[in-house]
Amino acid sequence: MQVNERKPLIVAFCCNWCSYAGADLAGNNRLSYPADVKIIKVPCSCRVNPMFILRAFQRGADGVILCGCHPGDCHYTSGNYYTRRRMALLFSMLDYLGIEKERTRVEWVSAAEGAKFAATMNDFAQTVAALGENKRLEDLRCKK
Amino acid sequence: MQKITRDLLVEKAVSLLENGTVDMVLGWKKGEFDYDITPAVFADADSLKDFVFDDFCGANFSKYLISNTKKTASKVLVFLKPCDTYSFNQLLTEHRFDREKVYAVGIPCDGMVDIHKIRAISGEGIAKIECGEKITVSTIYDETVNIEKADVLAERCVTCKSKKHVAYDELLGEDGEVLESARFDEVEKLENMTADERFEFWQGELSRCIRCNACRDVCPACTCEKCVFDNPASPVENKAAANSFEEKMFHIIRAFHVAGRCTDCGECSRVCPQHIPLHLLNRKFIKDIDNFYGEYQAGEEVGSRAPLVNYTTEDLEPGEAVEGR
Amino acid sequence: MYRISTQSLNTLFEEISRVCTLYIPSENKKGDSVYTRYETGVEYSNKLNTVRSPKDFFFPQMENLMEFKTEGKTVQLIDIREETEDFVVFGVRPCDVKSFEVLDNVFLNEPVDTYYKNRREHGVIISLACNRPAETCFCGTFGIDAAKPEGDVSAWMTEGYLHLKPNTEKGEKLVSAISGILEECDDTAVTALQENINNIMKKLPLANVTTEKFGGGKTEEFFNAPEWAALSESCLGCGTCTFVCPTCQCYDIKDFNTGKGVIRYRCWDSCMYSEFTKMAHGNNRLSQKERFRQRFMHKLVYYPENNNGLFSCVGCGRCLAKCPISMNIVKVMKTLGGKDNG
Amino acid sequence: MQRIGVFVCWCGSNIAGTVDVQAVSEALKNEPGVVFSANYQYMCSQAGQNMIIDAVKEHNLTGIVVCSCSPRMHEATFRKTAATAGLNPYMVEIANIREQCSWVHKDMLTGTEKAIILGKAAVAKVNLNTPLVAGETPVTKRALVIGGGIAGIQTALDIAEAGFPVDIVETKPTIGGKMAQLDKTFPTLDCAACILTPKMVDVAQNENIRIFSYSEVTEVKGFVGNFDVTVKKKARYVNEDICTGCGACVEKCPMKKVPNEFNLGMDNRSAIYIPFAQAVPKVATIDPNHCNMLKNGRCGVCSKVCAAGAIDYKQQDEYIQEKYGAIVVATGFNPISMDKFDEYAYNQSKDVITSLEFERLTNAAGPTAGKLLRPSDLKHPHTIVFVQCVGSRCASCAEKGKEYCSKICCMYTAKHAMLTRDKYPDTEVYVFYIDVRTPGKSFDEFYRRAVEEYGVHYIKGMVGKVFPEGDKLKVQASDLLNNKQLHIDADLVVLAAAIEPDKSARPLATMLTASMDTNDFFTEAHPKLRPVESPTAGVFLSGTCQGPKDIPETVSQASAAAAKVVSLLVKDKLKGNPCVASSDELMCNGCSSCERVCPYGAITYEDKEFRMPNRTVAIRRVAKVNPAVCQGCGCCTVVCPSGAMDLRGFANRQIIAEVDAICK
Repeated sequence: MQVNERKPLIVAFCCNWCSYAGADLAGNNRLSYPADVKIIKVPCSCRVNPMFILRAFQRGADGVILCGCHPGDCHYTSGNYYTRRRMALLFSMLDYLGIEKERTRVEWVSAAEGAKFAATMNDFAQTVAALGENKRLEDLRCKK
Repeated sequence: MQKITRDLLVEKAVSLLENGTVDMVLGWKKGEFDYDITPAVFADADSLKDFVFDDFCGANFSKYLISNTKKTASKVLVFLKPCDTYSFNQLLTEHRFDREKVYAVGIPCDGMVDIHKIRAISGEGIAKIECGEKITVSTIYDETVNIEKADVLAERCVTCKSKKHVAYDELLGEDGEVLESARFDEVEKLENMTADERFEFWQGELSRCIRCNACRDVCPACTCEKCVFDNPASPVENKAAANSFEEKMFHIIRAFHVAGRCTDCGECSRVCPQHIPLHLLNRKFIKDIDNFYGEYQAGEEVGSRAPLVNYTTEDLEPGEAVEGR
Repeated sequence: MYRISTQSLNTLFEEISRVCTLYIPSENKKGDSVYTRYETGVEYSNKLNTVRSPKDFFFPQMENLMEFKTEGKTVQLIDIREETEDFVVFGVRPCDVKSFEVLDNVFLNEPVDTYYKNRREHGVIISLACNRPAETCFCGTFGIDAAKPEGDVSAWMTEGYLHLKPNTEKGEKLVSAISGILEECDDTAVTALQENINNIMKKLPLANVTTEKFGGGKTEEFFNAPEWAALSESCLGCGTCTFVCPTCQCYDIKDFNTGKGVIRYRCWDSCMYSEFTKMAHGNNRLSQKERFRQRFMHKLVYYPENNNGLFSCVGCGRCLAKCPISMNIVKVMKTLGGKDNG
Repeated sequence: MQRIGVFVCWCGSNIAGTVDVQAVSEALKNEPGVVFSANYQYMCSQAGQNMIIDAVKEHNLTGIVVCSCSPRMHEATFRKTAATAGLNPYMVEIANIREQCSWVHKDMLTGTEKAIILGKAAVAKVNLNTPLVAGETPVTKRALVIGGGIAGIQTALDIAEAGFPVDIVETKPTIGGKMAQLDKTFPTLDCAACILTPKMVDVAQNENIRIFSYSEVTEVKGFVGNFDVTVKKKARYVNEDICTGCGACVEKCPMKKVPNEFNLGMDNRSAIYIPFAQAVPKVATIDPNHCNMLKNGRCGVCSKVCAAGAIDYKQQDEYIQEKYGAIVVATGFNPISMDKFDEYAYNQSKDVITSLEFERLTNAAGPTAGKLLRPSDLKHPHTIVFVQCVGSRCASCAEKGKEYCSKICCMYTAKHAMLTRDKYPDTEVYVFYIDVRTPGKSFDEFYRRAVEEYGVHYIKGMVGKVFPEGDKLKVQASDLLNNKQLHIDADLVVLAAAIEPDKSARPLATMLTASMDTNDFFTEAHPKLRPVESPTAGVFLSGTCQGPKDIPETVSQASAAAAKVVSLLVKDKLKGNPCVASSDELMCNGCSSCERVCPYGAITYEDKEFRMPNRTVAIRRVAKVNPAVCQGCGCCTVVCPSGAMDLRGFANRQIIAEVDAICK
């Protein structure tokens, strides 16, 4: 493999009820997106601890995306509203520390939005690829 | 205005001990020098001879109430400066001690001084410090330096947010007002830098961290029975930062865990042996919270709902957060 | 004895750094003095103490020991040590120089800590007498002479000159390597300075703190002393005192799974921490009082008991300056040592 | 250490076509904990499941990883398999290498590489899995049906028939829904009222059924088996228990100029009204917006004429709280508004009507007593143009209409055309269509009869414009098959308006935490295998709230939903979801953050004694999670700074292990 063909690594946390199902629907409809995207299922976007996001970066992820039900549609009524606040603050803090804000994203993807899921992942993968390797939140020990 | 002196506080403490209102006093104890004051528990009038009160009494006693209220069947007397009262309320909101077991005496404060700033002016070898609007420092090298108190105020006092007590059973002297402070200026300055500059700034600051945990251990919001960074079962546990990632990780998580709960008391920056401006991380969250969700001052009211355990359906999206400030 | 004009200090640093890596105390942005790798432009700081002690050079806070890699069901062990090169540390204060002796007793006795030994052998210490001790200094309590620093090369800063006197083979070697810029001199100026320093030392506020009451064999006497409760009352349990201390030598060994292998590393531990020396059965010191007591008993009783009376404190005063609640070994010694102490 | 078995499914060629399944099972063999790894054509088949069972026994497996389709498909299947093999069902993890791998990646190398990583993540998670046992909660043996149309009626009847009490909540004063407004039903042409009203009577007479008409659901709390629902009974100013439905009040009411909703505003009713003769419950309702007595206290006629004394002008809205074990949503549909379709002149001419209005015009109980007359001048129309797909299949005009096919329009238009030609052979009938869709029993035969026997002019093409000129409606249309423009002078234009879910559905979905698609149709738990269940446990779907349907489909789905409800209600206890939060009391501070974010009120606090060093005791406030109430969202775990709160099945350690495995 050529050096400049380095594939970015993207961790996508998807809530079980909407976004994971949206990803399944993208699959059902054979809507492709880069294989760099690896999905971790969580019951709700509100299960995602900022620690998980930092951990992913530490371990070599170049981008982390969180997908949940649209605000108002949370299976658990309010989980994604808390997600929205937590991530707004976390992302703002990462930016404050000089870490590229484009490496983190929250998207609301419903179970019916297979196409949106695929489009979102394509777009995010492209954005992250353009940023290059994650240097500012890396742990060199994990990169050998 | 009634001048708050050491003798006034001791008198108050003695009378409360003697009339049985309290059986324990949290106060500042004299050290080896004029500045190295230790928070201490005084159990009787006799022990109060070592009680001091001056411009070095910065320590926030709120956190000590968690353990000390458990030790008494009566009440603990605590002296609270305005900023301490916010921490006091926040701890009550989180059910960390029994309000019934505390007798809180509010005392006005016109700012504490920073020995590090004094030493930078006087040099090493401080023999004596006389406090007042003008501070006189004499050294063992027979030098005397006069310093304006304003020049050596502790950083958190320079940007004091409130002279108002939000909790007390009894107030000595007069209460002040919530102030329009410039406490977010530094944060704004950083926000206005480029991402590269910010990265370099924080990389530089955080690289000095020696993970002594003083910031965490002094923090009145950090009252976990077991901190995630100490718990071997936790995936982030560590005793030292291996690299800049772990430095950032620690400080992001530390600040995040107190986001919406931090009263901006400034103890973290005060105790940092490496002078890392940790309050600028906490203040960033406070500023964002104010901007995103409406002004919120942790500890202003007991029982208020912290921004991270609250929401509205109209909150801004995380993608807008960086631009939204 | 040799000397060089203080105006040529940078020439000296340039010269040494030509021979090997040199670290000198230099002020950071916050006005604190820290050991900094010398390169042109780095300014020497005459501050008394660095924030972190020079023990970092031999016993760093974090050190990778080895690496394991797994391939299928086999484990491969990799020594990841890099060859240490010679280095010089300039401006080590007499107290800090003494701290190396405390550390050596721990790391160089059997079983020898080869990681430490390796660095120790490659390090050359240029010590520096203290012209202006601080109020927090109490090295005299432990028999350290601030006017007569030990180390591979001793140095004094007199009016206009830096005086150098090699003490060891390593020191001789270094001095001869840079002798081109040094001039030989007598010790008149240094003797005068020493006298001056000795006079100051007597006037220091902590000059009368003594170790008389402490030392090996005192466990019974102090272990159950009632004073520990009040002394440790407001201790936050942070590690500041242990991490700025030049003699604290406790560490923990941990594994870090990188996903591609395991890095075994050691890092400083602190007896103030709740997880310190936690074992399979649990923790043997459950309260902060016990942990606090451990620290001072170790410094004042256990260590001297095992090391011919050498105390594990050198009176540098860092903990006095840095403790968030201003509790420290001097207050402990004065409280436990009776009224006469100090 | 676990002993994990990995089973890679080919899913025929669905997975094996893009993923080298052999390579995946080989690669995963070396993962920590894995002692067995194999692949097979169809893991979900009996043979595949047996393979798992055999491997568990032979290799003493403690954990299972299945690399297959989405866990939403077969996680339950493989959990059962594990249970059969004697393992705890929660020792199974699925690596989704079909929907999220083989189906979205085309290249074998890429697919295989990703499948291995997903497999590794699942293995890493199973290594930390612990056996979980679901708690049990009692089931309230009562069902709630929201909506009293044919779907709600059928569901309620079937549940009641099985012996369980059912409540129907209907916003209108009567049950019956849209079907009550229809004239005849396709393809059999039997009269809608004749088949519906007996069912309405059955409902009224069934002892197990309560009807809350003129009511709405305002709050839903709780969870499957234990819903707490608040129903608002709007004040109808008539005591339902006393009113005999005699109609004297309706007759005497002086306010007779209220547009009649039941006839879609094509005639008027009085301020006190009974929507139609066969209404159930047959009681009067006062329309507070038009009643003079309620508006300004001047009238009171109805009260005077009511022999039973049922009128109560002081009646207030009443809130009823009830517990239910299951909830069925049957909120139905409405035709979309024609306001945005100016090209058809709906708002300009009374003679442009919707198909539902056409139903009322041909209905014997309708405004014209069943005579087909033009609304404008009550003349008999000689030329009628039916326009299909008005607002349906409207991909390019999403702001006006709907992208989907409304499904029922082809058939009812054929019905309308046929009935018109049957009753009025002198009338020319044109139907403009994009396609005619007639999949259904006897549907195509029905349509062919309309064309071949009744001489309806079916023209493929859309109507471009309708505009009134004189007493005619000028219709401009294209005939795509003959490639020409048509100009028709019509007397009546009938628009087959698209149908959309009732507006009440969206807020209801929020209350029920049931998900909806972008068109506001409720989402089913699985589009094929669980079509009448919503993804929210205990919430079922009946009728058009889930998607466009005709009557037979609606009724079959209604009965299916009822069957699902019954199979839930017959259980005395429900096994809960064991993936719930739990708090480590040794670490808990009792700070209350978790309690504040819990949407279910599942967290409470207690003061607990702890043994401390030196034989002392400390009392600390600690959190306790009620596992029956917790639904396992995990929100509390993140606000807990000490990490005392964790989620079983999705523990911090497990998720981090997955992150690590993916980022290796």
